Amino acid sequence: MPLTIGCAARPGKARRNLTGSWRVFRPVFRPEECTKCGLCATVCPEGCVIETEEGTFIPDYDYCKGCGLCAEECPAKAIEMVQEEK
Amino acid sequence: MLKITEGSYAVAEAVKLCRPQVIAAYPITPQTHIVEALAEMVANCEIDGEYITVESEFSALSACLGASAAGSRAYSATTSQGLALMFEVCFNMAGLRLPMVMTIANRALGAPLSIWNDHQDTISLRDSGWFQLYAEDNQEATDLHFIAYKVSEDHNVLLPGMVCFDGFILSHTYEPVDMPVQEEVDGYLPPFTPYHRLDAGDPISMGMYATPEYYMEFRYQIQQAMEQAGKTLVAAGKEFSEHFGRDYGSLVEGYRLDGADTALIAMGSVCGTIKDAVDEMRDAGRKVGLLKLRAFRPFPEREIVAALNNVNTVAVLDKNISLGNSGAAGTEVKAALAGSGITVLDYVIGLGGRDVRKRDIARVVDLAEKGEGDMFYGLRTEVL
Amino acid sequence: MMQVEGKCELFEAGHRACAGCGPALAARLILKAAGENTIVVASTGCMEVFSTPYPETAWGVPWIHSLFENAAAVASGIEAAIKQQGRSEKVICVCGDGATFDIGMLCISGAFERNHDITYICYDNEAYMNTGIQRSGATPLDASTTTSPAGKCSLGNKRPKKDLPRILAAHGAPYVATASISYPADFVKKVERAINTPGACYIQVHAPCCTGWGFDPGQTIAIGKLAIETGLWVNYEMVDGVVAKAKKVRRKPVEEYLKAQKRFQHLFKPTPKTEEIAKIQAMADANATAYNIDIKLKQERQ
Amino acid sequence: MRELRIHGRGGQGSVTAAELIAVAAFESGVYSQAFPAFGVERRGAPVQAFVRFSDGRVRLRSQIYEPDYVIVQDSSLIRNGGVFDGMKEGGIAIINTEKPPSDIEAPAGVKVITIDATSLALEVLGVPITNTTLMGAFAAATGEIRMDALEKALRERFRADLADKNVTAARRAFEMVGGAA
Repeated sequence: MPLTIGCAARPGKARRNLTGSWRVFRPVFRPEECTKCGLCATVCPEGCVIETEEGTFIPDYDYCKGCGLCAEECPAKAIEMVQEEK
Repeated sequence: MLKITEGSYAVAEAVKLCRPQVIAAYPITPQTHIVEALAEMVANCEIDGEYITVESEFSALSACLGASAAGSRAYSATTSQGLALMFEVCFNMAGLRLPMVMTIANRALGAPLSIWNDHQDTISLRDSGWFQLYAEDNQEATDLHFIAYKVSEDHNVLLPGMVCFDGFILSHTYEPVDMPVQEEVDGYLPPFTPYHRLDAGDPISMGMYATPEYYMEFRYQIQQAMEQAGKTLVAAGKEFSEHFGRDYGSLVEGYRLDGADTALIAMGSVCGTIKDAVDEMRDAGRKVGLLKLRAFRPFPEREIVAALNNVNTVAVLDKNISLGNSGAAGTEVKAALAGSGITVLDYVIGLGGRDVRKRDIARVVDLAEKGEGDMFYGLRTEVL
Repeated sequence: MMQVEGKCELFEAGHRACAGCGPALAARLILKAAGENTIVVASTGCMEVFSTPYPETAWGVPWIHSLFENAAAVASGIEAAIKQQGRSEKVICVCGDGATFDIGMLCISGAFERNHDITYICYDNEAYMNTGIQRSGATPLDASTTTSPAGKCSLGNKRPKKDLPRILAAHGAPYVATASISYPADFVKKVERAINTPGACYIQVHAPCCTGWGFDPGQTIAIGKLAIETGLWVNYEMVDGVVAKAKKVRRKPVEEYLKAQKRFQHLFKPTPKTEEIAKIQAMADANATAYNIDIKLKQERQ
Repeated sequence: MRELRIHGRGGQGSVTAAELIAVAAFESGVYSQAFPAFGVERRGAPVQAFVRFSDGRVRLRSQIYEPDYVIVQDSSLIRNGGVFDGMKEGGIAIINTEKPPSDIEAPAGVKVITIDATSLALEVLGVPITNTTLMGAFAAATGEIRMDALEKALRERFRADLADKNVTAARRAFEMVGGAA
């Protein structure tokens, strides 16, 4: 692809970079315990926690870096961090 | 219409005719008359634009950068220390490929402090990616603004440009200038159409960082744009002559070079003095001519080689010194003429406002013909 | 509860911030508040680097980065241009504390004095994180950084944080606020208020940096909360130079905040620096008095 | 090409005089060029300004060392020396003084014209600002600028009431010197 003049770019290209590969711990969401408060989505620095049709939440593992903020902040303790590989 | 006016006011009038939308400038001697005149024009609604009274030259150029990125025609003017303070923004703006025009009322750089003319300020920014045009008189200073905007905003160029005219020597001189009217300028210079701009309707990220995988290619792109600027300057200069009758269709201008054995090379207002000196020397039977460099960036290497193919000796007058080497134009002309058999000698002259007279030009020619050069000309040895 | 828009983030996933990055969360929240009709001007810094390696921009709105220290001046030019063109976009600077407190002060002072219609948001992670955690004018007293290291003769950073909100309020800024990423709804509300207030407005958002401060990435929100709960960071608003509202807390001792971060460990190990900790406690107490943040129990009032 | 050098003191309007003479010369049908000796001089310090007159565009940019004409705004400047430096044979020096030309020690071949511009300026303008008066004297003594062109230049520069006074001062000087010349 030819370079853009002036080192400019249109939106959407960051998503090529799948930061899920950075993850060592994976958040496991337990929808049955979810109170649908949405705090997990709000505090996610990646913006990769997605609301489901049921109103509960799932992480987008393509981008989730496994920081654990969602698990830490979940008032219902419905998210658990588990090691990716043992 | 031919009218007599101060150089600074002529430039301000030319800028007004270019319909700038955002002006950001900080006062500095000898540029002040330009920005004062523009502020007055904005205050009287003669310019339909914003005048930002910034707190430094650094912010002046930064604000112009923002305005250009948002799609407005931007303008600033400065000199010397002010230009030095803009250093970082100059490189950045060229790299972002944002067009604008800035007038430089050329002045020496301190220390020692000097408010007087030489070209050290703009020469020190020759590598910044701005094209640089140097005016011989206030007519040329006026006209080059119309041409500079046209070239800067051309989508094949997209580089900012400096119109350089000598501080005090031109900026504070009253002389007749043929000032075009608005309709004529509008017929030559179309409104600014940005290549891309900051616009919520069509978002874009500007000024990203480039890893080693990309950086060189971006710099190569700028180099190509600068080469294109040379071609576009010629085309825009020719088109200018069709509109206004004054010809700027070359990056250089030869004066009485036919049959010349010795050619002087110079930039800016000293070229006027040189022309008078050349006439006197020609009258005395000496085969001398002048090659004026109107553009220093892009460097008109091909034009120089073509114009000088019949001379034996070239004397380059540099109102600057690349400390540790020699004058900038001298170095580059030597490189351009390498292998031609032409002797090229460099003379650092007129620094910090030292007056250059016709007799100085004649002495330089004497020295060049004796093969003496690569020196500071006119040093007061009694104080050394 | 804030609206959740997982699928149409204006600050997109794929950026290269550290896991648990406070500033990345700040960027997301800023764009949530500001929306699409926004132009962002960035300074050089951590956020710029993690969000815009060519060509992978994370920004869904028009975004420009020029230099480290000139965002406020670039924004001045953009604001003038869009005003001249009759456009409606809001111009927001998003810059780190180094770019704001230190190298960019000249441009910021000029822009605020001229009162351009811009909102300047400083994401304050209290040091130069992009270059490897060097101190800035926003680094708190006694924080150990790579240029203010704790050592045999040093307790870390020698001076308290510069009071930039008051400096900018003194410029005549119509709206100045401090916020924290740990209170997202409050931050979002303040951003909305600032961008809808004509003139130059300033928000300083506390954005903990797990890498630079030395805590576990999952603790970013908790650390930010502790800063507020100890009184070392106060969330307040200033309208036309007058403090209008400050968040009240039941204060905890400053040790709870300091102990949780590696940058303050030298205050506790090998031996507790009681006197020094008392100085920091006194700063929190002074904040509590100045901003009247203490929630008083009924018995105490009697 | 003819060249004029104006000697004055900071605050006496030497630069304005050069500009207005250049404007008047241009209005009189010649190419002209005016510029100050660029400096940082403050009020009271000796200053110089220059004008060139030519049938074609003026290209020369150096300062003026061999003038055809000299205007001395204040005869006290003579004792500092230099006001007559380089003057051409047959040159004209216009000096503001009460003294007659015979009292001025000028180089041989230089025609000296004296005028008490200070008294005239005080009488007409009410202030001892002599530059417009000396412009009138210059017009009469040299013929480089026409009086009507000078009047036009003065009216473009000054607002109405001030313009009237300055035109009167210039015209009175023009007549005095014209009568003497």
